[in-house]
Amino acid sequence: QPSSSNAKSTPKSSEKPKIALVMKSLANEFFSTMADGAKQYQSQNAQQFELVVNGIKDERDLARQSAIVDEMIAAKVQAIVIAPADSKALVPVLRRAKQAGLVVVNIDNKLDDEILNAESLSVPFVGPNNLLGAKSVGEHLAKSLKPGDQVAVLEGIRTSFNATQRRLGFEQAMKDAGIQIVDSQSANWETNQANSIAASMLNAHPDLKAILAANDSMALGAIAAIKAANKTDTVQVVGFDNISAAQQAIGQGKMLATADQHGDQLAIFGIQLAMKLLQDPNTLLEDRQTPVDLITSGNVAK
Amino acid sequence: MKDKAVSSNRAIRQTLATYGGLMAAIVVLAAFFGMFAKNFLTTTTLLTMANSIPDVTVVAVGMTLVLIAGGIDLSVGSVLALSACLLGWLMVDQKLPLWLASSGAIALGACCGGLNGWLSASFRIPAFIVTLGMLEIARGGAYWITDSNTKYVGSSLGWFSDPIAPWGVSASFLIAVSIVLLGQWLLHQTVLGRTAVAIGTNAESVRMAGIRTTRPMVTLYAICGGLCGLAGLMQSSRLSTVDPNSGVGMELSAIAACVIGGTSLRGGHGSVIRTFFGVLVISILQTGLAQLGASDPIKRIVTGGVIILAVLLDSLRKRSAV
Amino acid sequence: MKDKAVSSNRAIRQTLATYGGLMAAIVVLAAFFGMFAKNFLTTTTLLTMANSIPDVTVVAVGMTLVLIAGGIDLSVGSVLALSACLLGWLMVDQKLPLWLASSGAIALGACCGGLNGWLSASFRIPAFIVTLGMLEIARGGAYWITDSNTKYVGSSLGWFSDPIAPWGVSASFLIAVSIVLLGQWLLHQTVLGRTAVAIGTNAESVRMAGIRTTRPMVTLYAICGGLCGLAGLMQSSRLSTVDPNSGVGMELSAIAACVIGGTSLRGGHGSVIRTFFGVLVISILQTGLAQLGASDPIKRIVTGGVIILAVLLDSLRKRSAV
Amino acid sequence: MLKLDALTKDFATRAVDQVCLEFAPGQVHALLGANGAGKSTLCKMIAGLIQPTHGTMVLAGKDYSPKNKRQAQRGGIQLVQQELNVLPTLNLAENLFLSDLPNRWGILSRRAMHRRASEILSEFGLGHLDPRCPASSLGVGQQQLLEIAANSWQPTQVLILDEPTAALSTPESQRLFEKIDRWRNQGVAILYISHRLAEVQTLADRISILRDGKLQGTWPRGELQQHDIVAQMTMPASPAMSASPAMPASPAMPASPAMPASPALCVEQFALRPKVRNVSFSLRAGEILGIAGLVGSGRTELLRAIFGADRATGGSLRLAGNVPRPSFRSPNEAVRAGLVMISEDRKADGLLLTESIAENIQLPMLDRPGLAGFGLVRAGHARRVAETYLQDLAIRCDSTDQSVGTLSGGNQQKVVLAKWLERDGNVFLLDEPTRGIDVAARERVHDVIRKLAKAGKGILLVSSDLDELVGLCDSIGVMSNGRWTATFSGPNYDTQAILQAMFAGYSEP
Ligand SMILES: Nc1ncnc2c1ncn2[C@@H]1O[C@H](COP(=O)(O)OP(=O)(O)OP(=O)(O)O)[C@@H](O)[C@H]1O
Ligand SMILES: Nc1ncnc2c1ncn2[C@@H]1O[C@H](COP(=O)(O)OP(=O)(O)OP(=O)(O)O)[C@@H](O)[C@H]1O
Ligand SMILES: [Mg+2]
Ligand SMILES: [Mg+2]
Repeated sequence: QPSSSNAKSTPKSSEKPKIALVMKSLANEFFSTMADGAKQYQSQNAQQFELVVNGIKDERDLARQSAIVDEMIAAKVQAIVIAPADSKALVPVLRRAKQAGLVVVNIDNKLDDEILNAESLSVPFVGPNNLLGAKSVGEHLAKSLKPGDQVAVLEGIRTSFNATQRRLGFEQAMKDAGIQIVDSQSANWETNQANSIAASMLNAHPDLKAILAANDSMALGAIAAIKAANKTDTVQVVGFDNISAAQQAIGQGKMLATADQHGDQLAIFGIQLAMKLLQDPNTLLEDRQTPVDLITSGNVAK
Repeated sequence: MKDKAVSSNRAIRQTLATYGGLMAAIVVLAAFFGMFAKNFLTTTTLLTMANSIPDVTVVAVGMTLVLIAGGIDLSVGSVLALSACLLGWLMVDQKLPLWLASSGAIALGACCGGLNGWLSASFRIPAFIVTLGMLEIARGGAYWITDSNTKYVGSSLGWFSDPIAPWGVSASFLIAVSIVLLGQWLLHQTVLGRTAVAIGTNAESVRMAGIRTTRPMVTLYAICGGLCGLAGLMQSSRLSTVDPNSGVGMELSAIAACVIGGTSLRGGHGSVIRTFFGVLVISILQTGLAQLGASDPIKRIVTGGVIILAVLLDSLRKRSAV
Repeated sequence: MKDKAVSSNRAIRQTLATYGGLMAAIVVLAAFFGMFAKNFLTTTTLLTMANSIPDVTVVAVGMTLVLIAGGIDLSVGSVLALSACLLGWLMVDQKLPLWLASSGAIALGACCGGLNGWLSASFRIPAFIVTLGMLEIARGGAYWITDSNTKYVGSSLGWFSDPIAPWGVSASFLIAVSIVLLGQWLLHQTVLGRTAVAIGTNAESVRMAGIRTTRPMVTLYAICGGLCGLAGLMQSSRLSTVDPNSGVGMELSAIAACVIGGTSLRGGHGSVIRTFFGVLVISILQTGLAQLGASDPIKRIVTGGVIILAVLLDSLRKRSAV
Repeated sequence: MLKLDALTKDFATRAVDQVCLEFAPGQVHALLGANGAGKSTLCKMIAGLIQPTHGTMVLAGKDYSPKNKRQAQRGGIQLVQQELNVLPTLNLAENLFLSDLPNRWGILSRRAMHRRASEILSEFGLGHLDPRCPASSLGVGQQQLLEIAANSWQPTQVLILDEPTAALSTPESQRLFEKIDRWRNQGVAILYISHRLAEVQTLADRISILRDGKLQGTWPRGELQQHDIVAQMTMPASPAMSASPAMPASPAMPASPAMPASPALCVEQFALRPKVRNVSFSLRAGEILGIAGLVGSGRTELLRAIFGADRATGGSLRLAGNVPRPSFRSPNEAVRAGLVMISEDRKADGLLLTESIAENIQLPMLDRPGLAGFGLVRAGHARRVAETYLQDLAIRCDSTDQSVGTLSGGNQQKVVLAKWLERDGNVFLLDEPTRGIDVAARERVHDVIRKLAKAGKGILLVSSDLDELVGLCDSIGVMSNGRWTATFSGPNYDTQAILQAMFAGYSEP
């Protein structure tokens, strides 16, 4: 069993520990910010640990992400900080990692408690609450709308946990404000798809007052669709993630609000927790919620 | 000798034989969505659709040319992204004027395409592999240029995709349509086009006839790449954004448009105009389903079914006509 | 008449000629990563790799058969997902025993494949379109069955992908290897295999020889679909989860493995064993780059470059050998 | 003009061996040899399609070593290949001018091109065709003419014709000979390859003979008799040929006088519009029925329709002892009903060019239950079967594993024959079965056909070689413009009347 042979090789205090940061996708600004943050932190603390950063091509490729975890086990890293692409499918491989004596920290997207129990595994989580974040964005939007107004939602990839959380957050906020969601479709996180779907939504529902996008890339697509339909003044857009292009759009008044999960800090929190666990394996495993901030024209970085 | 009347009659019949099946498919689809989706058969919707297809159309034209010559280009989506990213970088970070930046982007696309063509034609490596490699490389390049960030380019490109006042269609759309016509003309009236058909039919025979095949192949791939660059420009202008992730999976939709239009993957057969009809079929389907607000599983299943059905009907009709 | 020695010598030379180029590519890659990535050339890494390739391998075997017969199957990834989702539903929601559920999943895959084959062969619709349609339909079906959720199936499937005690490789891996061998045998020793090669070489000659072409095509596609089902089983067992998004983009990696292994997209040529080497090339590359922790742009660019290079070298070597 | 010095080409074995030859302007130089002797290989080297292993060529006093066909063309050397290279998706004009499409800045000058194409086509007897129609609508004979036209309309110094008449019938060949005469008078050096000795003897100024790649010698016109030539081509010959019993002493021995009366195949009012119109005939078991006709007369289409390769548009057929039935829907049905068809275009629908000889011979057997047990192929068995045909038909090759595409043209044709002989049936439809087969082997094939007839098979034989039909058939039907215009019964035929009947259909409305 590989686990037993590996268990021996866990932290030798003489050697710098090697930490693997496994992310969903490096192709996305949110995650590249996260990776950059982690790398910067590592270069500031170069004598304390080594860092390997890996992501997958496509956020949906669970098999590849799970293989990466396996490969990291084989590469004999001491800790894995992971932003799982799926809250269920990654649990078994993380159990293997733990059995191999690795420290595992979960960031960004919380692993499913039920499955963790089923696999009798406990993994500390560091990350934001997407539902609350989306809700606060929605509430901000609701302030500029009247009850009974029509809005539409652009969802992320349906299977993704974050996509569901954000959709639920939007829905709760709209329900609380008595605003009607007339259409809700998935644009798979993509700008171009969001653009064509938003255009269709605008055509199908001429009275639409706002579009809530589950990430900023889709929000940008929606903004372009609104502009093409000549409805810039009547239809508002909110997003999520606070990518730089969205900041510009907010600055120019084309977008109402977005949410900042402090991606660059997220990985650092995860790494710090992993370091703490490596130094003292008996640290209490406690989830840590990171802040989600509402970004509007009032506080957007210029 | 009933001359004119007969010949115009024949021309109409021939046009119907060539485009009839696809046109019927388009009409049926449009009628269906017109009935069930709110506000589908309105000018706004049609114009929205027209203004959203230029990029795919232009890429599909390039793909048709390559397919007819017996090649394939999987890298279209990535090259589109790479060109767009270069455009963004040149405009935003280097502050180059628009015309220079866009020529740069199109030229980069043409280079990527030309490289594809050169590698596959002169070393006889399957185009599938070369362009798959280019798919990865160009995507990597796009991430590298933009540092994986979406970049907002603002409205300096906007005129390109803004509706032109009296008609409501954008410059992009008009350009795309002229490229379709130009592509059809290239295919039928130029040496390059006929050579492409010949190579796609039987490259070995063409080589035996003493004709160089590398140069035309490089040219065709370069045209395809250049068109991807142009499509990148169109997309960036429409979205006011350059996005290193744009065009993911576009190779499949472009090839699908070509094949729906009757272009053979084995080369030698195809028509650019029919490819355009293929693009229309796909885009009506997508827009219609989005306006219906269909759920994702249903969207998928219907799209798949209709694509098969359209080609099935076209092939049955052709068989019964012969 | 120096008999034995000469003939065994020739056999070795022939094996080298067939597999030499790919084996060299694999060795070079492994040596490179062994040098630069710590812990790459360890049993653990190799076993990890071995246990992560069974699904791709099995799919690539099916793809090879279809490609050799002149077809193509773009729906492999979706069919994999659909089968896996059915498996999950049967096991978790219907509480069927494992063997029944997995037979059901594999059978569903085979049906999807058979449908692909039947539509494309008997109505002469391009396989590209039929399977593209199936790609959408099967994916839609997968979402529909699972309601777009991943489903945890627990460890009842685990034995399938858990390392077997003394060797450290999983049952999946052993099954995948036997399927590779079986596939090669099928291709060379059975009527179906020879018919597939013949159809891929010249379908018209086969038809004129009085041989039916529809039935073998349906069988081949069904085999491919069934193998996708099996791959779905393997993947679900490895992840303890069924995921309606699994296998996205798998068609490209499977075809890439085939083409790296020398299978022609125009049909008639190919070898299952060489496809397996193709799978190895890709997987070593992926693992090595991951262990190096290369950045995403670099990963992309290197992957693309190496894929092209591997095929380029193989083709140069072959040319110089002839 | 062109001089070859010790020209040699090695494949797995040596195909052309130290050949020294000289071609003079204004002369027709015939090159003869058995199938696989190396004629086509020699031509390909001269035309730059392949490079010699060693040896040199001198063209008009200068060293000449073309790297590709383009260079050869620049040197004034043109080759009409034995295999058809017409591109079906292009139209006739484009096929004609493919290597040099008339254009201005890359844009085709269509009108000029079509005008010029019409002229050239009519020079080669294809004047009735529209240069804008796709080449896919041509039959093999017409394709052959197109191919000749495409490679010879430009002025040349050396013109190589590799079996140009193999798919042409007598009148078309005659027209080609006139053309050759004209070239000769213009001072073109012509290298002419054919297996039809009669035409060689009337046409050639000099005759060279190749055997196993070695030049046997060159003789001026009239010095060699037919049997001398055959002897030079084959005498100590390849072991395969000398091993089997000698060629039949008396070639023309029309079949047994007493015909069994039972019909093997009756065809009623068969039609495949617009190429075949209301054809009816009946074929007795044991009978060899020949079909003569011009290129494009619809013989191939008739056979294809009977075989179910194309769906007939009307008519019925009746097989021995059965009730009349509509035409077959697929070749598969036809084969299972006991029909067998050797098709005309071996490259397009006869062979699997990249597959081995054994594989090709085995092909029609693949779905025959019992022969391939439990769905497994028996490679050893297939190879043994193939080997017996290597002997019987004198197929020249390295081994049964050689891929068919690398065989010489005549040997490819023999593989097609072997494949169907192995499959066997009651009615044989043979479309140009001896196309490209050398004199000696042709006798062998004729013997095989006679043997089949003796065994009670019905044989429908389409051939463009009237002599072959006359020597072999019990009766000859003539097709003209898609109609069955006459039937003659043997053994003594009036060839003049047959030729007349070949034209009959075109004068009618
Ligand atoms: N590419 C090749 N690879 C291997 N062997 C070849 C190749 N091309 C030709 N040969 C061999 O060279 C020999 C000569 O072939 P060639 O085509 O020159 O014969 P030929 O005299 O033209 O015969 P035919 O009268 O049948 O046309 C044959 O034995 C053939 O098998
Ligand atoms: N695929 C096709 N589609 C349409 N027309 C065809 C096709 N193939 C052949 N034809 C036409 O059928 C006619 C007969 O062709 P072909 O030359 O093969 O006749 P044939 O009697 O067999 O003569 P030969 O055997 O001497 O070539 C020609 O006029 C040709 O134009
Ligand atoms: Mg020859
Ligand atoms: Mg014929």
